[in-house]
Amino acid sequence: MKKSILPILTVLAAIVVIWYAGAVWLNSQWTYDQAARAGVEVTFSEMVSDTLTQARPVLPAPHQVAKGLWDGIAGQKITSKRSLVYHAWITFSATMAGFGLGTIAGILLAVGIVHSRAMDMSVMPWAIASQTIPILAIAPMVIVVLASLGIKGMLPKAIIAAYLSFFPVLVGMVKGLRAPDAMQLDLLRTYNASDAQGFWKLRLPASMPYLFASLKVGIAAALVGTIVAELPAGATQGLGARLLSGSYYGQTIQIWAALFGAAILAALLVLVVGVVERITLKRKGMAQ
Amino acid sequence: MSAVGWGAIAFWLAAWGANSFLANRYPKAGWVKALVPTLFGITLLVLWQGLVRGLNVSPVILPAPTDIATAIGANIPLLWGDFSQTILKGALAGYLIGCGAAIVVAVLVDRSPFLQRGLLPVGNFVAALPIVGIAPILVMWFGFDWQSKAAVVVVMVFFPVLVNMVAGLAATDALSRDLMATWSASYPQALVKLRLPAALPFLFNGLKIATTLALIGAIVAEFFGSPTRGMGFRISTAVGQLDLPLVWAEITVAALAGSGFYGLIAMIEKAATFWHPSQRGK
Amino acid sequence: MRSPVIDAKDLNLIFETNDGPVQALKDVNLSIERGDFVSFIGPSGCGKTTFLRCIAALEHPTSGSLTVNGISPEEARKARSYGYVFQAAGLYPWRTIAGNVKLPLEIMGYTQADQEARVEKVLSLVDLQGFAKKFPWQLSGGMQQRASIARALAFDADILLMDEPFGALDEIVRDRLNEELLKLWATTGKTIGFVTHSIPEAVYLSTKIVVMSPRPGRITDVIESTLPKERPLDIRDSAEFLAIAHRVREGLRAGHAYD
Amino acid sequence: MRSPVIDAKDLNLIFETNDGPVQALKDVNLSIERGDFVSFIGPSGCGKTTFLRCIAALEHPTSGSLTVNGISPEEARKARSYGYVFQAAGLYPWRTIAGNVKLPLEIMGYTQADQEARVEKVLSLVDLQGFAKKFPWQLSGGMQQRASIARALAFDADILLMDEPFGALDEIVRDRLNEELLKLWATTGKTIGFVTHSIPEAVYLSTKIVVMSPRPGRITDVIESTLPKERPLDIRDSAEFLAIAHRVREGLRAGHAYD
Amino acid sequence: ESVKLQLKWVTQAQFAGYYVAAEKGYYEEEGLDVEILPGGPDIAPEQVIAGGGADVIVDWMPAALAAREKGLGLVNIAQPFKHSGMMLTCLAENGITSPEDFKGKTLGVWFFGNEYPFLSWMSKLGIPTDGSEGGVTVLKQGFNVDPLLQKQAACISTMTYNEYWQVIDAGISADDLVTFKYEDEGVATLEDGLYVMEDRLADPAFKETMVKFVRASMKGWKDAEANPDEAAMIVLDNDETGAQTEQHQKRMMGEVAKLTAGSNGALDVADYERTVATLLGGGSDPVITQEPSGAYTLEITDAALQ
Ligand SMILES: Nc1ncnc2c1ncn2[C@@H]1O[C@H](COP(=O)(O)OP(=O)(O)OP(=O)(O)O)[C@@H](O)[C@H]1O
Ligand SMILES: Nc1ncnc2c1ncn2[C@@H]1O[C@H](COP(=O)(O)OP(=O)(O)OP(=O)(O)O)[C@@H](O)[C@H]1O
Ligand SMILES: Cc1ncc(C[n+]2csc(CCO)c2C)c(N)n1
Ligand SMILES: [Mg+2]
Ligand SMILES: [Mg+2]
Repeated sequence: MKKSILPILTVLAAIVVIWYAGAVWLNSQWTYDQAARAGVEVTFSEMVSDTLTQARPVLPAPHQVAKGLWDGIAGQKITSKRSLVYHAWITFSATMAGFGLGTIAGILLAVGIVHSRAMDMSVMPWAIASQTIPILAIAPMVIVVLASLGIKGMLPKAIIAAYLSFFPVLVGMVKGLRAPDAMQLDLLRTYNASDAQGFWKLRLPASMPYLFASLKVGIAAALVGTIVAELPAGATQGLGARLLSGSYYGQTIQIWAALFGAAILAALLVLVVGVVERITLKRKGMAQ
Repeated sequence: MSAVGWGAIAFWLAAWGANSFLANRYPKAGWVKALVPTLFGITLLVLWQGLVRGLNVSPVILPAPTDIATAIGANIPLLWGDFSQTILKGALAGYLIGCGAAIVVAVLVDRSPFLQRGLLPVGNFVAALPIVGIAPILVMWFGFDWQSKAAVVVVMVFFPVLVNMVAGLAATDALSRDLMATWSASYPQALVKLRLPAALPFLFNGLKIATTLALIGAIVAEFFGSPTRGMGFRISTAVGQLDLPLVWAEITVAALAGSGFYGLIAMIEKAATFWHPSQRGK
Repeated sequence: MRSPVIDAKDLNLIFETNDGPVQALKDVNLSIERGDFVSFIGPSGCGKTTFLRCIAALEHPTSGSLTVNGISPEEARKARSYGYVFQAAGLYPWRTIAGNVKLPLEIMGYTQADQEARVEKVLSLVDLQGFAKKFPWQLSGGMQQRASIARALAFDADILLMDEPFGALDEIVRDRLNEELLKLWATTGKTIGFVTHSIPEAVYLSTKIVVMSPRPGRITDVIESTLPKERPLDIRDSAEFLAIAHRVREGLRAGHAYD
Repeated sequence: MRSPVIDAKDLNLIFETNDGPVQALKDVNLSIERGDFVSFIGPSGCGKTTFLRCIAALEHPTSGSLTVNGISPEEARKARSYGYVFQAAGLYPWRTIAGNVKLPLEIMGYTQADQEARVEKVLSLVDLQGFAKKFPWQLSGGMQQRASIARALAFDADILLMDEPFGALDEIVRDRLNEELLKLWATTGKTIGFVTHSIPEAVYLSTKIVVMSPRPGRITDVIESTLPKERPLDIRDSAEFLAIAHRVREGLRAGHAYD
Repeated sequence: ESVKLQLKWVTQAQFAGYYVAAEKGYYEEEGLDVEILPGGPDIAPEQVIAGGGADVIVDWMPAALAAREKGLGLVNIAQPFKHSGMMLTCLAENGITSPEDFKGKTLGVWFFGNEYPFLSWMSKLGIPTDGSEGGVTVLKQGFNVDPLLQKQAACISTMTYNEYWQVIDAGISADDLVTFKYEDEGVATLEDGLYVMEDRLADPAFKETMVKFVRASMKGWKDAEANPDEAAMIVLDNDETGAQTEQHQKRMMGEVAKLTAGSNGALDVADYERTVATLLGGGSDPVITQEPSGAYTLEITDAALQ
């Protein structure tokens, strides 16, 4: 852990430098346009300082985003509607519910596909097709339909999150469950192990590396799904709604703050999966 | 439960039974491999049609498959124009750039422990920025046309491919690595001769997931600003006009294109990783 | 006459490869009685493993008939008749050594206490007492092989199929395990199919020695041993022993094209 | 006196495991001269593989010093001094047999024509001519092992390290490959480290036999062979041969706790 | 009695009347339990009501009439907005002074059912929008005014009460802008009205509920008009995203009040007919192809306002 700090800081520093340069570059046009409209000349240093303090920059400077984040996180009570923590919590709970649903669905389908030839042949192409349906297009319809059935609140969001997250889990698990080599499978056949035993004792443990790679993608996908679902869910609470209203009012800094809030959340979630992975693999003796 | 419901369940069970029978009876035959998913699909469509008609679902909520088919037939040139705008330009360009970048970054990251520790967490973080937040920004930066859609796709496919590729590069067994060490293979040699081949099964995992993500990304990005063509544009406009058959016609095109794209990658995978137990077993 | 446990008639097996077909078994006829200890010996690639795999229903002959206890190998497998030691150890990397040995016991539903007791017994049989909690990759090659032997001995299978089980062991351990195996065979009356490359080992252990030759894989000689059932280690210096060994060596030599 | 190629002084290696430390090598002292053929023999788990791995810089001793050609094993490895045959075949599944054998040649930058020629030569040396285009999983265990031997012989390494290379081969092939190996050694003057469980094999091949014993792994005897460099197969019936073999067997027996 | 009201857009002062009515208990006085569902960029209120997710929706008349032609029986029961707030806002520096100058320029347009007034206007002007010679290039405008600020479009769609002020807030003075109000161009169409499903109006109980609902809503609107700052604060309290600012909502309320000012809630049939004429006059590709019938009823407002 300690060894990672220096590299991370280095990379971060590099990013911040590039970011500032980008902010100056992207925001300068507005500065010059405004000066032209006002009929004044700006010097280079005036231009730089202006680009880093605009109210609605094309690319907000790092310190502006940091301030936006800080205001959103620490600037208010976490129960306030203006608190990013509050919105992140709403998004997080739907994400976890969706991730849980999606993971279970993905694993169950993968198990079915690996064990039943009929499922392998028929489900996989349609699972793929299902993912090519643009979710943002049908999310509002899903929400409308579910709302008319009286399902509201977290569940519709979770369902959409699950819809996005089950697929990476499915693909990874199908691969993983098929990863045991011929000899490992033959061994079980000599024992006449049942399919269930083959699953628990061989296929599942052998699929662990694939599963975790997929879970990392899956949990990020669940978060995206939740945020997508928050857009049309009546745009009320959650980071998605926050992003949307930021966009709607052209508050670039607020968008970026919400965006970073979401990314921090995603990074934390992926990190947690990584920790679980390390613990599991270690316990299973697979991390050498 | 209504008669429609029971009918639907009975139909489903019958169709599934027929499929199981075919799949188990003729596991190897080529025609079964095509027939079974088709039958399954037809089953879904018939159920859909039956339920929509039987339960009198409003066409502005969910149109019946026959309505969708009619809409497809009536709008071929429109659908083709949208397809080439969104998929041939936006999605494909983004996919190639995004996957390429992810593979290169995975290799770089794998090469340097420093970058691995520094870039991977930060990379994870950046790549985890939700698409709906990035799309408006990228539209602002790259303009309304397909370039901004490609940029969204790049951002979307990058993370899954990166994660899988990094896992794949780490997936060699100790004995294989020791062999390389005894020959004192240079890093690029070990990479090309051992780690890349060993990473392929994982990489293809990522590439397959990325195909569907690329499509979603390109379509969804059009919701945030676009010229007046493209599948995402058409979908959002048609929803606003309550022209749901057209919406589903676009979705059908997307699903067909996505399945075809996925199938293509799966075929390449089969050829490239024939030696992996998951491919040999079948 | 007793009915044979394993009965192969005109067995043929052909592998289709990218590079044309390979005839792994050609017209194999063999019958093995209950309680036989049959060794298979032959140059590498002559089909020993393939034949063992056919018996265990892991491979399906292209033609010919094969019965085990009068039923098909498939059915015999379902009845859990086999203990199989593969040529490579094939331990599951995510299980400890004890966990690996316990695996078949869990699958066959032995009680918890029985599992523990058996694991302990077989691990000490192969001299791996102290290594129960290690993972496979923490063991030397020979230790892994012994663990895989222990795994096959842990449960009570009628038919024990062993593919070069002692290949990676030194003479002393090998002698000891040979004795242990004979003891086990004598007390349990199991039928044993045993692949080895060591002529003395084959002669010392077997009631029947099957000599095979490659390309295509076929049986060239079947030698019924005339040695008594009771076999001290020094029987290996007897004239009878040497005579059998000589015959095996000749058969083996004949199978080598380049001699 | 010539300076030693491999020189180990007070070598210790301890593996840390989930289950406490394991002393794999304890106070190992050994020096090997250029052109020596050194066999390592000992019960399984005594550290033979570990010692070979230390020489090849695949494992790092916990304490003590080890030099190869006067430089560190690491540097020697960088100089491509080693040909290593591992205990398991370790063929890459995505390459054909020919492709596997060619791999080190590609890495070391041999010309295309040279590669082809060498692959063909070593494949016929191990009698796998017809199998060049097969994939590893289509070969029998012994054939895989031979392919891995071919791979290590394909290029010109000063030091050949072989970990039970002939374990899965029958007597006849083994004899032939023993002869081939001696021929190769005589003509090239390579230094060879060779792990085997066969006492006759060790005596027949070696100029020096190292007997090891386990827990902790240490060297219990180093026997300098008095046999001439020229060794026909029937030298194995000579009194001198049997005397050396007897000494090795005694050393081995002493290393077994349960004897 | 519970009523679900689906808004056309997110919580903002554009819908202040309903929030005020809810907050001040006007609905409660009528014995109604009203749930206000905020909308968003992908919520089609017509779809929500068709799916039974709402009892009454706020919608623009062009979209409602188009839906009606598609077979979804929407009926206008009240029209709190008298005037249209939509306009096209251009940067003066692009040299646009009259609609004649649009040709060859790029214009930002809102789609998702909001494009009808624009399309009618263009076809009235005879300017093609399909990218052909002598026409305009149309962009599907996203959420905000960036295309104008980034100079990706010469003109963009704005509402008098909202986006226009965002352009001003961004730092562009009103003098640098040229605006074209749809109302001034003679192509105004009716905006935020209340719509319900035709079949449900057959039920007298539902009618009764709607009468109460419209009455309370209009009370809310008139209250909001009279106390704009207070209304803005009520909207702010109801914004669950926490993103709205007080300054922006107060100003929006001021502008919205100008649009609602002339209406007591009852639909002015002349306005309706003007809207229909505009939509029918859409040249080769009109928004609606035939005179709608039964698309509004005055019964509810008549009962509510006596
Ligand atoms: N990676 C490892 N982690 C922990 N312990 C190990 C590891 N590798 C080897 N050992 C232990 O070190 C000891 C020596 O192992 P080594 O592989 O050198 O034995 P060996 O002499 O080659 O035996 P064999 O003849 O069975 O191959 C054994 O007790 C083994 O358990
Ligand atoms: N899966 C397979 N596909 C194709 N050919 C195969 C396959 N398995 C075995 N063979 C071929 O069948 C022949 C017999 O192989 P088998 O493994 O039975 O030999 P073996 O007698 O066990 O040899 P060894 O002593 O080396 O283990 C060999 O030529 C081998 O190449
Ligand atoms: C996708 C999209 N559609 C519409 C608007 C603009 N808008 C905001 S409020 C309003 C009136 C509806 O009540 C309109 C048309 C937008 N910004 N983005
Ligand atoms: Mg074999
Ligand atoms: Mg070893």
